[in-house]
Amino acid sequence: MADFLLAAAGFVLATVALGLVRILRGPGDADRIMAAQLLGTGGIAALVLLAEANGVPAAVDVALVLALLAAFVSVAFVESVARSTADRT
Amino acid sequence: MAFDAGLAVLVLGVASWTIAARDTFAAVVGFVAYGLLLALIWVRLAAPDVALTEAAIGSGLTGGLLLGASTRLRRTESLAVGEKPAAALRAATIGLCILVSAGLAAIILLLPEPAPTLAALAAANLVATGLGNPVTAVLMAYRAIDTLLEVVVLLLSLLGVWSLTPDHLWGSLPSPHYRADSYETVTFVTQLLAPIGILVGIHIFWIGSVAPGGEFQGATILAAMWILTMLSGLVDAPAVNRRWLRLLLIIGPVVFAAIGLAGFAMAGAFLAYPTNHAKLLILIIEVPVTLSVAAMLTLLVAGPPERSSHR
Amino acid sequence: MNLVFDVLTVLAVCAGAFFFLAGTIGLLRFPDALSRLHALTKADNLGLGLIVLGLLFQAEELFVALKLIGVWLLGLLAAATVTQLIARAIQPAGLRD
Amino acid sequence: MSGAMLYGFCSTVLVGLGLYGLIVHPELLRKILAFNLVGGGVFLLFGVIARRGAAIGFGGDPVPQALVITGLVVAFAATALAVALLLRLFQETGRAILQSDKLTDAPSDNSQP
Repeated sequence: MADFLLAAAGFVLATVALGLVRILRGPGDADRIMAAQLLGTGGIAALVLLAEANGVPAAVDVALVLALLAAFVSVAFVESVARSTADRT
Repeated sequence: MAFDAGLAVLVLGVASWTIAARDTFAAVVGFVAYGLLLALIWVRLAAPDVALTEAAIGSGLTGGLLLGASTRLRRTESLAVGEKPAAALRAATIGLCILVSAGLAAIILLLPEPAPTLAALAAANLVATGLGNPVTAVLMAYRAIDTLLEVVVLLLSLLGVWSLTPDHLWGSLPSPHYRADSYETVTFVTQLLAPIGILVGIHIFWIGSVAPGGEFQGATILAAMWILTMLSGLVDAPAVNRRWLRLLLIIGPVVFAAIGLAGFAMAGAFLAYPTNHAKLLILIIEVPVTLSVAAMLTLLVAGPPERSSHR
Repeated sequence: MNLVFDVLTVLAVCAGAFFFLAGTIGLLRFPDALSRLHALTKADNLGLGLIVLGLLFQAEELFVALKLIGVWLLGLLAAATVTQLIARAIQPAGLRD
Repeated sequence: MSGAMLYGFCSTVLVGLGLYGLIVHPELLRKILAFNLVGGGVFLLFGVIARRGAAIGFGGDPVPQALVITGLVVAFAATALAVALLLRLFQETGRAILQSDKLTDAPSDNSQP
């Protein structure tokens, strides 16, 4: 079971890493935030999978903190993008 | 093993992107992703305490801070185009960096075998501290002086930030990503998230005695929630000359130092805890330290005072 | 009983991984930002949700299970916020409000 | 090669990459960012050393792990101070980059003006 979960974590990470190409390509900040959001969710999924696979239950706490701060960073992201577009116009 | 290799390649790719990106905002996005991947690596290295800290401070709080700064500096970016160093200098830099990397790699290859470890010592004295988490024991008992100084460093850097205030604005309000009109979505999310976040912060702080977690991780989450309420405009930042704020900032280090000094009377040395009461004393230190550190982190992100009145 | 739970875990985690794949492909291939947003939400909500569901079958303590559900709910909240705010930000200025 | 060693080499490359960014980027915010990248690499090196010290049921030596936690907090404090200095510089001068002394090519060095 552990091997399967580890493989699943690797698969999810590899997939969302592909999505990171969007950060590279853009074109807009919105796409960059989307790619970061996808990586954040993927990272959280990989963490809960790792928690079970490695037998480190504390990794669920890490995932919890990450999910919490993902929401925080997203708000900061959007606020700062909104601010910079407001500055430009 | 394949998983580790993939993760290592991924983190190197994201790091390269952070260095190579043309747009600073995009580089900061890369940096947040870098922190997230490092948190995963820390779990793989069996260091969940560090993973928590990395996720909270390394990725979350630092990311928020740099995002704010990158938006403020966005207009200056075009000026930097003509300032790229010459190709020869860049090539020399690459050489230097490869040299440094190779040196470090050599050190890793030459690490002594078997690896020296203090794990046995840390475990042997764990009972005396009444704690179940060896990392917390190192932070709060064996090397408590480091942790005391760390809190002092945070306070000093906050003083450094505040000392950048222009004279006429002294005693006014810091301005974190100030927005006059906030989206109602942000207000809603904050109202939902902040109570949950405070609960999770206290949980992470509390379990630190027996499981991964602790005061700095808990304090970071509390700080993030405070910043969130400021971002959404629900709560205004406090003026830096408020007495309650000053008290909140120093209560942690003061209690820590006071109990440290009392160690002379109780156990014969600075920051020594008498047996049987170690855990109680550590708890008495940790609660105010957590509150102070949360306030320091929040105000460090908020920056120096910038506006004289409430919005 | 364990075997049944294991099979359920494998099924749910595989389904979750599939939605991550679908979301990523959508993010890369869809032509405009709004439809890319649509693809993203599938990975966020269903992908993470199904993986958490799969792991719930393996959870030994109630508290761990509750934390897992908490992770998913927080993930949902973050995703919903970002989606909402991005959708607003990329709307043509004239259409706003 | 064990997983820990793999991350060890990863950390050395991270330090090199960060150092390159620190030297080459003229924008000060990018320098701060690169500095944090170096920090991540150094902390990871500590993590590998901690992992090698796994003993008596612990996944790693708790002492280096505690050092890294302290280091992460101090690195944040330093970053916050650097960002505040940078924003103040921007307020005062309208610049956020390191300009070379001469406007011709071949910038002499990258030290602070």
